[in-house]
Amino acid sequence: MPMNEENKEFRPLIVAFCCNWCSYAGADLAGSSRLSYPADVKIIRVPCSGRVNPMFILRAFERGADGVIICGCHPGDCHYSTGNYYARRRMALLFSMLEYIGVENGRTRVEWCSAAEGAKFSKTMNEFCEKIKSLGENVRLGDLRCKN
Amino acid sequence: MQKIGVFVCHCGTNIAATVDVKKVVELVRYEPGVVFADDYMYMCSEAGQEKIIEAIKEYKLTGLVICSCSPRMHEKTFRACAEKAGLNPYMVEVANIREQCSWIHKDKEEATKKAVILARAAIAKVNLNTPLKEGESPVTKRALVIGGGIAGIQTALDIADAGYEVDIVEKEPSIGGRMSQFDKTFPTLDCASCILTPKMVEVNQHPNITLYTYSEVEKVSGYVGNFDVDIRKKARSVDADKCTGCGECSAKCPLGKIGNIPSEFDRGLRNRPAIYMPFAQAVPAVPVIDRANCTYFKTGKCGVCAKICPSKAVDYEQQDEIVTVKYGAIVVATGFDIINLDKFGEYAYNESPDVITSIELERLMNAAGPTGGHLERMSDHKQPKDIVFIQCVGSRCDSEEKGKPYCSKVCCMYTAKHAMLIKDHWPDTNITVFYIDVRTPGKNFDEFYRRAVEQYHVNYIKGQVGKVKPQPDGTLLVQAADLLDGKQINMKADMVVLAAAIEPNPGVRKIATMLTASIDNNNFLTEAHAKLRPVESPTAGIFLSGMAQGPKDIPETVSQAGAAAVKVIGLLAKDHLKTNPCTAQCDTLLCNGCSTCANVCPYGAITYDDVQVMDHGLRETRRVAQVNLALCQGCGACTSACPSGAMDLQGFSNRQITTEVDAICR
Amino acid sequence: MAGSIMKYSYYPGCTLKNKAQDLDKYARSSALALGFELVEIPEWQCCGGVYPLGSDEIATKLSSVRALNYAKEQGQDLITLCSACHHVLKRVNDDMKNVEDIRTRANNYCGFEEAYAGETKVLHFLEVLRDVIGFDELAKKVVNPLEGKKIGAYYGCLTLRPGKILDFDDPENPKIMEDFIRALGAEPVIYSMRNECCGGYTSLKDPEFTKQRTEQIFDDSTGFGADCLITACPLCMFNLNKSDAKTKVPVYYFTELLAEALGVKEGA
Amino acid sequence: MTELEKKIELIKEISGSDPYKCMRCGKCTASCPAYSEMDIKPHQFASYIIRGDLDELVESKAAWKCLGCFACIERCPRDVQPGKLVDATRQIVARQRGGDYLQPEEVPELLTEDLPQQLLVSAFRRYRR
Repeated sequence: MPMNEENKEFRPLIVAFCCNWCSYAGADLAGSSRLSYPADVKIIRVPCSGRVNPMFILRAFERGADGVIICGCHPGDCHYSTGNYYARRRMALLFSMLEYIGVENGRTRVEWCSAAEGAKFSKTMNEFCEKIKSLGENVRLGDLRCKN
Repeated sequence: MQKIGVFVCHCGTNIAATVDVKKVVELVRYEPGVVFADDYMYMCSEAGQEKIIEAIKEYKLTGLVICSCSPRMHEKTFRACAEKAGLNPYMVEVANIREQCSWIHKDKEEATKKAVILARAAIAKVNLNTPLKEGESPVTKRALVIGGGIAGIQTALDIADAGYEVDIVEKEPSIGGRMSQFDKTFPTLDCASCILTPKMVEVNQHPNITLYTYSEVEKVSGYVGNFDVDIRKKARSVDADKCTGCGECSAKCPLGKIGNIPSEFDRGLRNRPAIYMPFAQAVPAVPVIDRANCTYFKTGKCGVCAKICPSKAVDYEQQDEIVTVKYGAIVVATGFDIINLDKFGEYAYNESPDVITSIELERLMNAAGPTGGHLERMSDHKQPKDIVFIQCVGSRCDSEEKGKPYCSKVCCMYTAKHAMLIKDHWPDTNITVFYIDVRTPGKNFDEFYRRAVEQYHVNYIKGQVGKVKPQPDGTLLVQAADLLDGKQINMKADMVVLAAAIEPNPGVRKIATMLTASIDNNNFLTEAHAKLRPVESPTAGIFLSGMAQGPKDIPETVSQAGAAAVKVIGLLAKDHLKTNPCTAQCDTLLCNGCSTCANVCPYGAITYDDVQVMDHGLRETRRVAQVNLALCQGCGACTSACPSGAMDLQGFSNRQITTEVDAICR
Repeated sequence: MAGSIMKYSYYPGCTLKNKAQDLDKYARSSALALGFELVEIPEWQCCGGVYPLGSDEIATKLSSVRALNYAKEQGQDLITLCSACHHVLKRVNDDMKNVEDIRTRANNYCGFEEAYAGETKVLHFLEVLRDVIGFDELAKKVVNPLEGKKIGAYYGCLTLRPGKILDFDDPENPKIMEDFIRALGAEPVIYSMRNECCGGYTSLKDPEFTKQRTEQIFDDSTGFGADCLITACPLCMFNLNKSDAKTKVPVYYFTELLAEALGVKEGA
Repeated sequence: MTELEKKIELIKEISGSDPYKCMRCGKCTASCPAYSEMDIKPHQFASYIIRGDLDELVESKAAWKCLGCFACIERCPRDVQPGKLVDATRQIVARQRGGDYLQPEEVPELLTEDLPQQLLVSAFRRYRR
């Protein structure tokens, strides 16, 4: 039994935030084109990548996620004009801070994926899973809120 | 506590072949809030929906989770179904276990496990859902069109013909815009004023159209369906009600002969009096006094026009007037101009009167123009024998301070038009066109250009001109290269015509700012979606027509004008607008009025208000954000930007998304 | 302000100390007549005549950097007369201001007490006349107006281009020299070859080609009625003088006519 | 990076300009006062560099015939500034083989009484390094 435990493949827990207009539709297209990616990826639908509050990502790492990916519309294609630009800048900042507190840069990613890019969505998720697998299990973040 | 019903769809075998639906039902039954769980072959079918309705009634369900295909497919269906049973449609969530689970996984155990997790996340979310109601706002059934060129005219006519009232605001004394300056139009070569002036008259006589010429939009407030617009009617110094448009005043104005006031309409190729109509077919046929140049306004002496006017219409005391009008929709049709050529000294535009722009050529070819349609050099009034056209002057420039990065789109076609028209009138003329690329996509367009080459023997040479050198003998030496033949060319010309780049009307930036309509780096208005919503601004209730949105020719402009009109009609046809209930909300107790949210909002939906709040028993006045629900599109940009957590998004609240994260990471 | 005359650091350049002494001496005497003084900076070195061809070169820019830094230490603007010096100094100064890599490396070489970062303002003598003295003021000081003279300004390349960096005048349609000519009481002749190259340095190995160029310049300017040309460049002067164009007219340094109009030519 | 890409990068670095921006409008070639002397025309420099035909450029007469008058640099609508590509080509020649268009030995013969110093220094910098 212990031997068996040892050999058990590491299955990461990955949270993907997908905007409703481009990348969620891209994920649907990956599905209808039967382009598989690991079941480790669980998608949360948000209206726009700009809706992704850094708190959500911290929360995921706090609750044991091994990787978090944010997908939005391509630059210039945002359904709401500018949301993805804000997301890109905000995440760049957050990721550098996360690295500082011990979450490697590879565990976080921002990717643009249009509604027509099912193949890209699937490829991105496969790559991201591989990356997280190579990084291994994440050290769970402690509760970051102030306590007194 | 919610009472949630969970329904797991087989989707035939689409889901059931990879996901053990029975097991999903078993596992989610004990999730918090769930009081009922079942599976069915096709949830979206009539029978499936019936099952849902029955369950809602029987178990008094307050929330639904449907585990099925993508919400982009059937969320609407299931929401409508819930509404039928008396449940608020926004209490329904869909767990996507087909596109994002059964279709991409092969291992049944793994897929089932994932389906359960996705269902759990949806259940957790529904536990926090609140009934949402689509808002309603009334619609003022009147439209404003800014700009009275062909784009504005066509949009206004289409809206007016559908039975709605439209106002046109035009800053010049007459409507007609750029098209009224043109001679002929490509590719059919029909006369521009012959097709435009009837439309101008129609606008003037249409019972549903009100014209505000010599007027400008001064202030805009409100939102889709409910705009308040201040329009400044500049003082014409002529009483439009009394004026008969006889033209006596202009004919007798002493400055007409000696004033040296360049006519804007004729691009400075002739002078006009101080009291003038821009052109003979002006609509309305009421002159204006150019107060900056008028002797009476400068010195208090003269007054000839007032004395001569048979209907006593000249009114020196007239003041600017501001009118405030309510509109449901606004169309921006502010059009274009050509760029200033000061930065292109190499083409000697400022040095030689015989180097002209294409619009000036239109005036010189026009029978109503300064030369009565006879093409002549402005320097010596001789007819030019050798004419050189230079394309892309300022278009496709990388260096921003000199030109524009885009292709102006219409120059290749109008140059072919000019060349053929000149050859038609004066077959002995030699015409050379220097081009970088000839771009003629469009119906009958390339044929048109080929006709210039094949039938009219217009000499097309690939290579941008380097310099135009005015010569001592009064000719122009054009220094160019023929890139295809590998030759440098020094060609004598009597006249050089520059296809200057097109740019949006310089006034558009101010208007866009007033409307909170977004604008790109080149000052063209931005579409809500480049492909799918090309005539709407991202700002609700603002529509785009003509060159204000990007370079286009007349047929394209007219099509777009019609499309914008249809969108306006679609809006005005409604008595009320349903507003997306998934909007941002501000918790005034948390808001510190920092303006961060307003700065990121693409729709100008956030304003600030001073409100009285009770905080820990203290009453104080605070500046807090307010979301205009009619404008908010629910993107949530403000929620993630808000530093104090005061902004939240209904339907995708911080707590809802966090709980989904928790459910997935459990 | 008697006694406290405006002083400028002055970079004469190699040729003005030698073959183009006229350009230099008439400028100095005219400056004094107009109330400012050109103070030659000590130990200046040749600018190289040509702005270094490779954007990665440092050593060839250092002579200019030293001159620029000297003027900075004096708290004075740096004046040049020669087109080539004007061109090189302004471009190197622009590099020092805007190109971090060049600035760092040049400062490392020079080891000034305080790093030089393009603080000095480089002015062509004509710019001083236009922007500091003013052509209307200059016109008032003219004692021998050059009435009846029709003068063609020959700009050449190096005073004007690249227009964005030199910021001297509109590179395609300049008017500073024409305004100068008007201030002296003469009539400027505008012709399109005035900003076209005379052949420049190629006259060393391809004198025939340079002759083609200068012939076009003379043909064009005299076609418009010029009876003489003025220039600010010793190399243009050389090439124009070598011309055997039928339409050849005398060519002067602009400072010579300035000194003549101001009445300080004799004894300069 | 391939050898070709490295060469193109070197030219981009020396010239500070990007040949890929060229749209082949030919305004440089139209403007060039030395057109008749150039065997490779200014607008072709960008394509030669992109194709990697650097040897032909280095062997060409054109690199030595450019007057350095900046007309093409001033007028280029794409900011490619062909003159800088020409200068970069000269630099490559000069750096590879020391610049062989002007030898110091031939100078005394070329000197005349009125030849300005500016001409000598300019020619040396343009022809050599």
